[in-house]
Order: sequence, then C-alpha cells, then structure tokens
Amino acid sequence: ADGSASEDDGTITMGFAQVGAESGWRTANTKSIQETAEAEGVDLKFTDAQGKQENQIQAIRSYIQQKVDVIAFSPVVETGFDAVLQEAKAAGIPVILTDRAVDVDDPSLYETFLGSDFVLEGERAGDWLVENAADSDVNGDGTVNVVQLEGTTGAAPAIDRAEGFAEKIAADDTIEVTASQTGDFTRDGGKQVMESFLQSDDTIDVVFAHNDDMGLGAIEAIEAAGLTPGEDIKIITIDAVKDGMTALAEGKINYIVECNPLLGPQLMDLAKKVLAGEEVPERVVTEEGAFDQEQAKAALPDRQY
Amino acid sequence: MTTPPEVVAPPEGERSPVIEMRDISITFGAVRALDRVSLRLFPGEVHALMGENGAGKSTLIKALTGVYTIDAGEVIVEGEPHEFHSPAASQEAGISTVYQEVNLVPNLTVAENMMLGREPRRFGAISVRDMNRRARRTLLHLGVDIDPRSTLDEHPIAIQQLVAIARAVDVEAKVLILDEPTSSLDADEVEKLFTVMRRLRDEGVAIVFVSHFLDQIYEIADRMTILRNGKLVEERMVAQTTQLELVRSMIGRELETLDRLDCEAPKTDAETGVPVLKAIGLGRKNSLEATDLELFEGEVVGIAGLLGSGRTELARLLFGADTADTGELTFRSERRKLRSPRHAIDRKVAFSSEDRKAEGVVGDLTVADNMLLALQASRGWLRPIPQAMRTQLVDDYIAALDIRPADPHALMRNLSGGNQQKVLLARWLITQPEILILDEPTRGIDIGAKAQIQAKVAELAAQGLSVVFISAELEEVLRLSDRLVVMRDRRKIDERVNADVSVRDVLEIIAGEAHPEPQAEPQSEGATHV
Amino acid sequence: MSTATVNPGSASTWDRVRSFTPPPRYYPILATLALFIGLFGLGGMRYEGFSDPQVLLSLLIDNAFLIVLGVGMTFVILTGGIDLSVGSVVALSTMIAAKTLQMGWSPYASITAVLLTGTVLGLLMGLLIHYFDIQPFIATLAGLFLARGLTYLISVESISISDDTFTQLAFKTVYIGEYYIRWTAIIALATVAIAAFVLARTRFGRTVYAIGGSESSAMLMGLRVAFTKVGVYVISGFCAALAGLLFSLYILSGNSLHAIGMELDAIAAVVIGGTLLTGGRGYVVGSLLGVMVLGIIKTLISFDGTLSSYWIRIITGLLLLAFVVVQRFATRRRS
Amino acid sequence: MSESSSRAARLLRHPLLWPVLALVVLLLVNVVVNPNFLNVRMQDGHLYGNVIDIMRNSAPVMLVALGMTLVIATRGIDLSVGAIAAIAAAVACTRIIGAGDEAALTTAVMAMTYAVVVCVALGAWNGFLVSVLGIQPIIATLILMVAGRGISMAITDGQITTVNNPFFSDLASGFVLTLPLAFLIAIAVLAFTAVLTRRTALGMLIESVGINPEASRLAGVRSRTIIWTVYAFSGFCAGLAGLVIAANTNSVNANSLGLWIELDAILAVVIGGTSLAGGRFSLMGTFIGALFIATLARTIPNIGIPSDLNYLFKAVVVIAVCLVQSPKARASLRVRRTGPPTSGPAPTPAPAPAPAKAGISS
Ligand SMILES: Nc1ncnc2c1ncn2[C@@H]1O[C@H](COP(=O)(O)OP(=O)(O)OP(=O)(O)O)[C@@H](O)[C@H]1O
Ligand SMILES: Nc1ncnc2c1ncn2[C@@H]1O[C@H](COP(=O)(O)OP(=O)(O)OP(=O)(O)O)[C@@H](O)[C@H]1O
Ligand SMILES: [Mg+2]
Ligand SMILES: [Mg+2]
Repeated sequence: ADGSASEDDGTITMGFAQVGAESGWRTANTKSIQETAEAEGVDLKFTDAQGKQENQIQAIRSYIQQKVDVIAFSPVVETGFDAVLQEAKAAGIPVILTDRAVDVDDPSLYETFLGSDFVLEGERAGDWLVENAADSDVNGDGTVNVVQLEGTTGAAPAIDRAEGFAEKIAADDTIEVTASQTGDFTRDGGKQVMESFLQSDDTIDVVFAHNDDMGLGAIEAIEAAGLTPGEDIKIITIDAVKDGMTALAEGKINYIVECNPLLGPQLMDLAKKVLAGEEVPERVVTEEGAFDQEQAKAALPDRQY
Repeated sequence: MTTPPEVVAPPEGERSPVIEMRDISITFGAVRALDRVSLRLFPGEVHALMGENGAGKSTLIKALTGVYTIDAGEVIVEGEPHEFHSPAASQEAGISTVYQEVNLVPNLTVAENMMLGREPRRFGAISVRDMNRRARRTLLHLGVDIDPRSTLDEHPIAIQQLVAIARAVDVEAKVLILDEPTSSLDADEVEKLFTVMRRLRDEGVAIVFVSHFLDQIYEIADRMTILRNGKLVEERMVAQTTQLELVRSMIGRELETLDRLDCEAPKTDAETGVPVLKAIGLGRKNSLEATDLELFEGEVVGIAGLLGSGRTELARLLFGADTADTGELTFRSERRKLRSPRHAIDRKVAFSSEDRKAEGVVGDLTVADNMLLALQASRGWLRPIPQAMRTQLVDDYIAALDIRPADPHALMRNLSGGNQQKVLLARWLITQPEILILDEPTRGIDIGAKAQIQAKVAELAAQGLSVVFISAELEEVLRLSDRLVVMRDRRKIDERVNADVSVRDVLEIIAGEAHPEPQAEPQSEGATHV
Repeated sequence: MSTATVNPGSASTWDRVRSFTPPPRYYPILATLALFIGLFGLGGMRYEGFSDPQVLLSLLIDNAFLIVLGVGMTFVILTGGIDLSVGSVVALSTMIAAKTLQMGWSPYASITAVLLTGTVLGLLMGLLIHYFDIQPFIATLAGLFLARGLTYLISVESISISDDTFTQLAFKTVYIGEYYIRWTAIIALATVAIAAFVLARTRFGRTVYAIGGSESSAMLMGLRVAFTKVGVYVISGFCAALAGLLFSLYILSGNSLHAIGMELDAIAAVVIGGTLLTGGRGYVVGSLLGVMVLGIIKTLISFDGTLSSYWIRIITGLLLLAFVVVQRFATRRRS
Repeated sequence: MSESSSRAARLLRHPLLWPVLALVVLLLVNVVVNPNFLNVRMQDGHLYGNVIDIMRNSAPVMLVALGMTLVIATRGIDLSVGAIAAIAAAVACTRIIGAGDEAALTTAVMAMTYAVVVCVALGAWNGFLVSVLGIQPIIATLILMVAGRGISMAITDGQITTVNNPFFSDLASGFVLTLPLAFLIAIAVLAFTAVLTRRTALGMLIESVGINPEASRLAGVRSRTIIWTVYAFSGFCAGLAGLVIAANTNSVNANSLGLWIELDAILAVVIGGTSLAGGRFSLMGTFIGALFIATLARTIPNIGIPSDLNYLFKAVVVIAVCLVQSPKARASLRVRRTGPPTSGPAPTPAPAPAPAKAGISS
C-alpha cells in the first residue's frame, strides 16, 4: 500500500461499498462518510449493496478495476471476503473495514477495522440492568422478567448484542429473559411482537430491544395496552438515534447504549494515514457512550441524526 | 344421398374384437354422461360412433383412452380385461387418438407437434433434420404442403386439425380413433383422409370415426354404434341402415326441417338499396389481397373457397379482429377504420370465430355468462344486465337452440363441443346485430341442430339481418346464401347471385382459376386421384 | 431465404448473409443481445476502464451462480411454473457446505450432500405440485420458508469455509492472454451449454416446451407430463444447489442471510432473456443474457459511483424500464 | 332428513370451507398453548385482546391482497405493492411534517388524499406497461418494485420520518364502535370491492379476460381498460395499506415499510382459493386468507417459536394448508383410509383437461 496514485494528482480516490440503507442509523453513517469526503476533498466512489454480499463483492471488484487508491466497506456479513480482498491486495490497494469486522485467516488482507463492538454494546445494556435490577422489578414479584426484541435473525449485531447481554445478566439470577422474538430491527416488527408479549404475559418488567426502532415500536404497543412505558415497563435499547434519544428524554425509554454512526472523520483520517504509509492500529473502536434519561436531556439538543 | 357403397360384411364370428367396452358408465357430478354403453371394435373396420351433440361420443372415447376414470363397466383389450389410466398408457398399447378439439401445442413447430414423444434420434440427440423430413412426408400423404418448421399457431384451425391427424396416423397403431376430424375440412381434404383411412383399414387397423356428416359416414364406415343421451341405442351395419332410420335412431324422432330451406330463402334487391356494409380494397399483408364486398340488408352472402383461401381472414378484417393494411369499410354511409372488434361491435357487427376453443369459449365461466358476454361488454361494466332480463334471455336461447344440458349455471368447459358452439351463436344473437359474420358456425354441430341453426339464420335474414356465412361444407353455403363470393389464394375470384349455382359450378370456378401457378394449393390439384 | 435465386451466379455468400432474416422466435434473444452490447458500449464511452474485456469476464465471474440459477429457473418457467425457493436453497447450500466442512467432512462428501439436498427439495416440491395440484407459486414459497428454516436450524451464525479444495477451486484462475476467468464461470457456462442441449435435443426438453404450450394437450398427446413436470423442479433444485456451491466458492462462507430475494433476480433474468412466464417460449441462452444485462446495470452504477443509495435504486429501475420497453418494441414487429 | 344431508353436502363443497377450517385450526392451536388467547376485554372504551390485534394487524395485508386478487384474476401479478405502500407512507408523512399545523385534522386528510392519489397514478403506470405496452406483468411491476423503494427513500431523504398527528395515528390505532379503525377500513374496502365487482359486471369481465383474453377481445370486452383499472385499484389498495402501516408506528422507514408484503398478499389470495392462473376469484376467500396470515404472525410469538425456527414453522403451516385445500391430496388420504376404491363409492373422474391454455398452473 504505497498510495502512488494519490501522489500523482494529489487527490485521494476512495471506493466505499455500503451495506445498504436499511435503517436511520445506516443513512446517518452514509451521510457522515459522504460529507466528510467532500469536506476533505476525497473523491468518493459510493455504492450501496442493498444488503447483498454479492453486490458488495462486485462493487469492490469494480473498484479494483477502476484502480482507486483505497477501498473501504462495511461488510454485509463477516465471512466470505477472502477472495476479493486478495485481489485487492494483489492490485496493491489498501482496504479499511468500517462498522463490522470480517473473519479472514490472513489479517494482512486489510489495514484496519474501524467500528463498534456489538458484544460490548450488549454487555453495557446488561450491566445497566444488573445495576438497576431492584428498580427494574416493577411489579415487585422478586424476579425481573425481561422480554427481548431481537434484530434480524442471523445478523451480526443481533447475535452479538444478545450474547453480550445474556453474559452480563447471568450474574444476577433474579433477572430472567422470559421471551425473545425477532422484530427485524423495525418499528412495526417491534410493535407487533411486543403486542403479543403483552397479551400473553402480564408480568413483564423490562424490554431489551436490539435497536431504538424496535424499542420505539414497543413503546407504542405498551401505550396501547394502557401501560406507561418507562415506568410500568422499563426499556433498554441500543443505537441512540434522535427519535430514541427524544423518547429517552421524555422518560419513555430508560437507558440507551450508543452505537455511533458518524464514522466519516475517523475513516478519512485512517485512509490518509494508510496512504501515507503510516502505521495504523489493527482495530479502532469508535468512541461511543451510553445515556440515561438525564444525560439524554443534556445531549439531545446537539444530536444530529 | 342415399347410395350406400357396398361394404364387406363384418368379420363377426371369425375374428374377435380388438377392443370391447362393456356397460361403461361415467358420471360427472349430477350428469350421467354415459349409462351402460357398450362398444365393440373389430380389426379392419371403420366404426362410426353416432349421436347428437352431448350424446356422449367424446366421453366414451376419453373413457377408453384413459382420460377419464370409468365408474362402472369393463374394457377388454384383445380378450383381456384392461383399463388404461392415462392417454400415454393407451398410446403405448397401440391406440392412437385424435381428440375432438385440436389438442396440440401452439408454440412448437408443425414437425415437433407431429413427432413429440417419438422424435427420431441420432447419437441420443433428436435429429431435427430427420424429424422435419419425416413430418413433411406424412403431411404430403394427407395432401398438406406446409413447411414443417413453421410454428403450429401460424396455421388456421383446419391445418392444425390435419396436423393432429397426421400425428395420429404416423404411428403403427392397432386402433385409430378420430373424434370429428373432418369438422373443418373441405371435401378434398376429407377425401385424402379417407384414402389414408382405407389403407389403414385394409392393413387391419380398427378405426373409430366420429362425424356429424352423414355422407361421410356412408362413404367410409362399415358399422356404427349409435348413442343417445348417454345411452346405447343400437349397433348396426351401415349398409343396412337408411339415412332416415339412422337419424331417427340418433334423435329419437323424425327430422322435419332438413330440406326445407331453399324454398323460403328471402330475396332482396341488392341493386337498389344502400349496402349495410361495403368494403373496398380491403386487404392485409400476407393474408388477404385487396377485396371488395357489399352486403345488403336481409341478405346472406356465402363465401366459398378451399382450405386456406382466405375466407377467415376476410371475415376477421370485416370485424376488426385483425386490422386491415389497405382499403376502407363503409357502414351504411359512415366510413370507418376498424382498429379493434369493439369498433365493429359498436356498429352492430357480430362475429363467431371458427376456432371456438381459442377464440370463443371462456371455459371457467358459466353458460349464462358466456352467452351474455358480448352484450355485457357492449353495455360496459357499469350497466350490468338486470337479473330478470338475464334469466329471460338465457332461458330463451337455451330453449331456442336446444342447448344441453339446459343448465345456465353449468361451466362452459363441461359442455360438449356442439353445445359450446350453440352457446357462442347465442352470444352473438343476443346482441341483436345488424350484420352477423359466421365462420364455420356449424362446425361440430349435429344434423338436427345444424338444420335448426340454418333455419335460424334464414329466419333472421328474413327479418332484415345481413349475414356473411362461411362454411367448409359447400352445400350448406349454397343452400343458405343469396349471393356467393368465391375465394382462392387469398383473394376474391368471383361473385354470383346464388339462384342457379351448384356445387359443381363452384368447384369449376375455383379450378378454372387454377392457372399453373407455383403457389397453387396442392389439394386442388390432387383432387382426383382417389 | 426463398428470394435471390434469379441469377445463381451472383448469389454470393454476401447476398445470402444480407438477405438472411432470423426466425421470429429468436427476436427476443437477439434484441436482448443487441441491447446488452448497447449498454456495454454506453459504459465504455462514459467510464474509463469500462470497455476492458476483463469487465465482461468479471461479469461472468460475479454472476456465475445467478447464471446457474437462471438455467434451472428457465426449465421451470418454460413449463409455465415458477420456483421461488431457489434463493433459500442457495443459502441452505452454502450453510450445508460450510457446516459439513467445519465438521471435517471431505469436500467431495460435502459437495454431494449439498447437491443431494437441493435435488431432494426440488423433487418434493415437484411432487407437491404435480400430484397434489398445489400451485407452483405456493408450493415453492413453502420451499423458500423450508430451506431458509433449515439454514437457521444448522446455524444462525455465519461459518467460514477454509477447506483447501474449496479455496483452491475458488481462487484458481484460467488466463486467456492477459485476462482471467475463474472456474466457477466456466462451470456456469458449461451448465448453460448442457441445458441448451437438453432443451433443444432431447425428448425431455421438447416435452418441457409442450407442457408450457398446453399441459392438457401434452397429456392427451401421451407425453410424460408427470415425469417432466416433476423433473423440471428437480432440475431447478439441483441447479439451485449447484449455484449454492458456486456461491459458497464465491464468498467462502455459509450464512443464513445469504441470497435473500435472489429468486427474484433469477426470475427477472429469465424474463428479460425473452422467456414468457406463461411458458412454452424461451431459451436458456436468453437467460444467460438476462443475467448479464442485470449484471451490467449494476456494474454501470458502481463505475459511476456518484449515486446515492436511493438514486441507485431509481436508476436501476429506469434502466430496466428502458430495457424492457426497447426490447418490447424490437420484438413487437413480428406480430 | 334428506334436505339436511344435502345442505351438509353443499357445505362440504363450499369453496370457503377449507380456508375457514385452516383458520379455525390455527386459532385452536393458539388456544391450546395459551388458554386466554381468545379473551377480549374492554379497555379505554374499546375492545382489547389478541383477536382485536389480529384484526388490526391483518388490515395492511388484507388491503393489498384485495387489489392483488383482482390483478391475479386478470392473469397478472403486482410485485410493486410494497414499494407503492412505502411511497404512500413517505408522501403522507413528509406532507404532514411539512404542513403548517402538523397535528391538524385537515393536514392528515390532505396528506392522505395526496398520497392515495399518487398511488393510484403509480398503479395506473403499471397498468399502462401491462396493457398498452404489453410487458409481462411480473417484470412490469418489478420495475416499480425496484425504483419505488428508491423514490420513497428520496422523498424521506433516507431518514425514518416520525410524525405527530393524532388523526393520522388513529388510522391504525384508533377505534370506532370499539373495533379497530384499520380493520373497519379494510372491511369497507372489501365491501366496496365486492359491490364494484359483483353488483356491476366488472367481476365477470375481469374473470373473462383472465380465463381467455383472446375470446374476450373478440367478444368486445375492453380488456385494456379493465387491466388498467385493476392495476390502478391495486395501487390504491397498496397506498391505503402503506398509510395504515405508517400510522401504526407514526413513522415511515422507506427501506423496510411493506417489504415482502407482496408475498404475504399473494399467499392470502391463494389460501383464499383464487388461482394464480387467472380467472375466477373470491374476495371472501382473500379476506379469510389475510386473517389467516395475521393469525399466523401472532401465533409465532404466542406459542413461543424461537426466532430461528420461524421459517420452518411457516413452511409447515403453508404446506399443511395447501394439502388440506387440495382435493387431490384429500382424495388420496381418503383412499388410504377406506382401503382400495373398488368397494367404496364411485371414484371421481380425473379432472377434465382445461380447455384453454394452462397458465402458471392448472
Ligand atoms: N368434465 C365434464 N363435467 C361435466 N359434464 C361433462 C363433462 N364432460 C362432458 N360432460 C357432459 O357429458 C355429456 C356428453 O358430452 P360429450 O362431449 O361426450 O358429447 P359428444 O357426444 O361428444 O357431443 P358433440 O357431438 O357435441 O361433441 C354432455 O352433456 C356434457 O355436457
Ligand atoms: N397467423 C398466420 N400467419 C401466417 N399465415 C397465416 C396465418 N393465418 C392464416 N394464414 C394463412 O393465410 C391463408 C388464409 O387463411 P384463412 O384462415 O383465412 O383461410 P380460410 O379460407 O378461412 O381457410 P380455413 O377453411 O382453413 O379457415 C392460409 O394459407 C393460412 O396458411
Ligand atoms: Mg364430442
Ligand atoms: Mg377459415
């Protein structure tokens, strides 16, 4: 990775293969990258794989054919990129991963991975619940009954968040996940599943949703059942998009773990370093926090996405 | 008409039947289509299966060849009880069948249609060359000179029928079943078919033949089985049965209306009136050369011609089913280009197509809906026909045309072929047209009903309806029409007032035009080789 | 063809070439081909590096699995049926391959297991469709659910494939001069060739067309309708499994989220290639071209690289629209 | 005696018998797992319970499926309904947000009217491609299926747009006469469609075009207008469905709203007994089919099927329903139960070959 092309005319050409535009989080992510690229004079080639790995591989291959200086992408899934990454390596084009990792045998196939740690996010959610277990036993029956709204079955964030969460709540045996069902990361899905949970079980204390959208859907279902979200049933979600933060500030959600989509600046920074031949760490974790209701009120005015 | 050709006595007693069906019954829901019917087939005979529309002929054939499951009774094949469970099984056992409606696939070539399932192969692969060559040879035997590589749906229904026949006779079969193979064929083709049938008969094949043309029965058949209302009436030698006896057996009463038509065919003075329809130079590339035609009120214009002469094309252009490339149409005094059938229907033109299966029948709708379709279409969907009027119209026409079963709610596809044809005729009569174009309206219609339909046409013409009448049966055309248009090679070659024209005259007109053009229809040349 | 025999001496090859008109049944394919070339030319003019022959070869490599899917789908659609399960079967195949390899099976056993599973699934759907009269759309929709469900059953998480035979097959390239192609693409082209032969030159193939033309006629003609109708679903299942193998070579992993909606791509490719959904008319070569057209639309968009997520979808739709409309007008003249 | 037995026989042959039976069985399964499943109570002045939820949640699929039924009856198919629903939602939500008074009734009404008009136009566009240009329905509607998502994303700028309009929200969450408004809207459209097709001649003409287009053309049926109308109507229904879905969460996610709803809708149509080969259709069947699908969606969390077994469960249910509906499958079951057919009642004849060319299936 010598970045010779960038020295020719001074501008960097970056090929970026996005997963898709499946959520508000993702569009914020795309926007951040596109805007930063423009601001920093990087010539960005952008494609949207519409959630399909084969599209993403084809896009990367076409970047290789177009001889871009650097390729960045958020893998649709973690496996299966070996072949195309080897082609990129053979063509001397450095690769940066964002958002999600890939699972390859040869770590030299990519320069660095910039993104969140989904397991960690789940762990944080779990930690908060363990800390607030006493409060969370809303109906005071001695057990904290949690229902989980999973993301799309098989998707890495869904698997990892569930794993991190389960690991942490195992520490407290009053906490129990009584039902878990996929809501496909959408509000509608979250609402419908939550409706059903409410009908069949009236001892629910806590909802853990794998993203804000499903949490927002659950809020609607809880309200329709005549209960008060945030009080009668506690809600924990992940992402911290604006709508989620608003609900948090209004007291309808109790805790949100942030998953930061604004990777643009860090990505451009890394790309420049890589092309300049500087050493970069193999793993760059994005800076992200977590919010309770008070913090949300403070942070909300600056929230852009 | 009543000169039965001498027939060899049936080989009864000496030879045993190849196939014997005993007391076969089949029920469809509440309809008892066959009620203990028996049939015996001997090798080396042509056996006619006779009966009115809906008598159960096609059902009996389908029961034999494994299309329908038999409810009761037994089939004995060469002395052994045996029932076929699929058409394929019957075919393997040496029964080759042409079913009533053309049952070929429109999207494949003529040769493929003939050879499907037994294509000649070389090194395991189908040899297209061999296939085409063999198909062409078989077709030429039947006097059909078409390119076997052309797709089937490019050809008119008559050719398709001949292809279906060619497919059936091309195999080594013990039994050949032909269900109304001649319904849209001209005399020439029929003659060629008979030649082939005689040859096969002499080779020992047993042939089942269904036709509503009694002349054909007397010409070719040796014995016959007569059905009525799903029941067996009798089995007879053709030579020992007069036409009157036969008809009485078939319909269960005397037939009165048969020959009464010519005397009261109405005459109109074509010279003075304004034509209701006038075509000048009407033509279409590759199908019809520029043609003039006039049609006056209350007049029946018959169109005569041989297979492929362009009669159907002319009719379609008059109705806007195809759009004309050249020429113009004038309705009374209004000049009009027809871009779709709607335009014609709006001018009170009606057209009954020769291809009832593809262009007429809406199989999954009821008889009533089928009858009212054209009227409803012209009223528009916002003005449904009131219930009382529906019942009235449907019941009237079911009675008038003697449609069986007389059930307006029966599904159209379950009707017998002839009854479907009557429903389609009713569809158009209900619209009360001023101009009625009938392309082979009596195709597959039994003898009683044919007379009924002819009478109906004559009656309507007397009331002022103008009719264009096309039929492969020249006698019928001559009997009905006031004026005769003769066509050949896709153009009009003559026009006569039909007072004194005979079948022979028409044939001479057609033959007289037959300059030795390279494109001349092979059928008309080989007409005398029987 | 029947013209130009007035003067045999001057009827040169050129005259015959000039007066040659292909039979109308080839018009859809020829139109597709012409439009494909047009799209390629358009890309070549607009984008640097597009006119490189390697772009074409990459199209074959990147779409090898879709080509094979299209072949199976062509058989089904020619009989007037449809197979919605193929995308899920692809996912299931990648999963079976990955899981069995992970469990230490030999690659050949694993490949056999994959092909067998796809074929059996196809057989089951075919039997449902023919013997129980269940509409193909629904039977294969159940197949879609079933195959996807089995995939989840095997593993919810994705599994990498690191078997040597698989990786070697995946990376092995064949050089044609300075350009290269992968084995997967060659397998796909071979599938097309075999399928074209089967459809054109075997009784099975002709029966497929006959059923599409009129199933009841085919039955009355005594053709082997049951065998053929079940057969096309078996073929489609087999092709889906083979495509699944090619896909696992392509991405060297098994994943339950693979190939969601890929059945629509396959159907679209077949239909774009000139095959009628009502059955009876069409060619596998058309489906190959259909896949290439879909692929080149994607390539055009990624070469452009300036489109936002939603413009990518809109432009894809517009290109598709332009394509089918032009194709429609190009083939309409025949009637 | 004989009259009651003939009535039973008629009931046994009723085309809706099997779909209804399937629905009942599915409900029974739920009750077995959760005895309170069918309980309904009053809450905040309206009914509340699983059944009520099922009614409300069935509305979008029911709406889409009603339009789809007519399209399928003409031998067509409409893949674009999901995208059209997303466009409707996007249009309505951005209009509501852009309006002066976001929470006003007029805002909601204007926005929804506008959205529905757009959808009718989109449906008419599909109809144009199919009937005038003669493009195969599946590909004609695929175009809008692909581009429509992009359009709705462009309208919302790819963001999840949240609206605050109580009237809009009532479309999905409101109750009238203690029943969910969304369900009542679907019923109203059902009634409207039934009147439109069965009290006029439209239904018969649609069926005729679907069964034999050429014969219909020669009989003077304006098939072009009919096909056009039917696709426009499908667009209308999809638009309404999109509004209901958006109102359900007071937001629109252009990417996921109505995704794969076309498959659910087609499934509902087929479960209801309408053949994909075109021709005769049953609106009541579609109604039952949509209820079935909503019940199935509720069954999964209710009986606690783990997420990774959802698909297997659905596969089993779909296959079971199809087998139950298939006369051939039932016949073969019966034969096995009663032994060889020789002793039993007369076996039914093999189905007569369809007269017209078989479409997708026969
Ligand atoms: N599949 C079916 N379902 C119900 N009724 C049927 C079915 N097939 C035939 N029928 C009925 O059985 C009777 C016999 O019909 P069939 O077709 O055998 O008559 P046909 O003698 O061949 O008459 P045609 O000369 O008009 O062809 C008719 O009344 C017909 O309506
Ligand atoms: N779709 C078509 N494509 C090509 N040629 C056709 C087509 N339809 C008809 N022809 C040809 O046009 C000629 C006229 O056919 P037409 O059907 O009008 O004849 P006809 O006199 O009505 O004969 P028939 O008694 O068979 O109905 C025939 O030679 C036929 O082969
Ligand atoms: Mg008959
Ligand atoms: Mg004719």
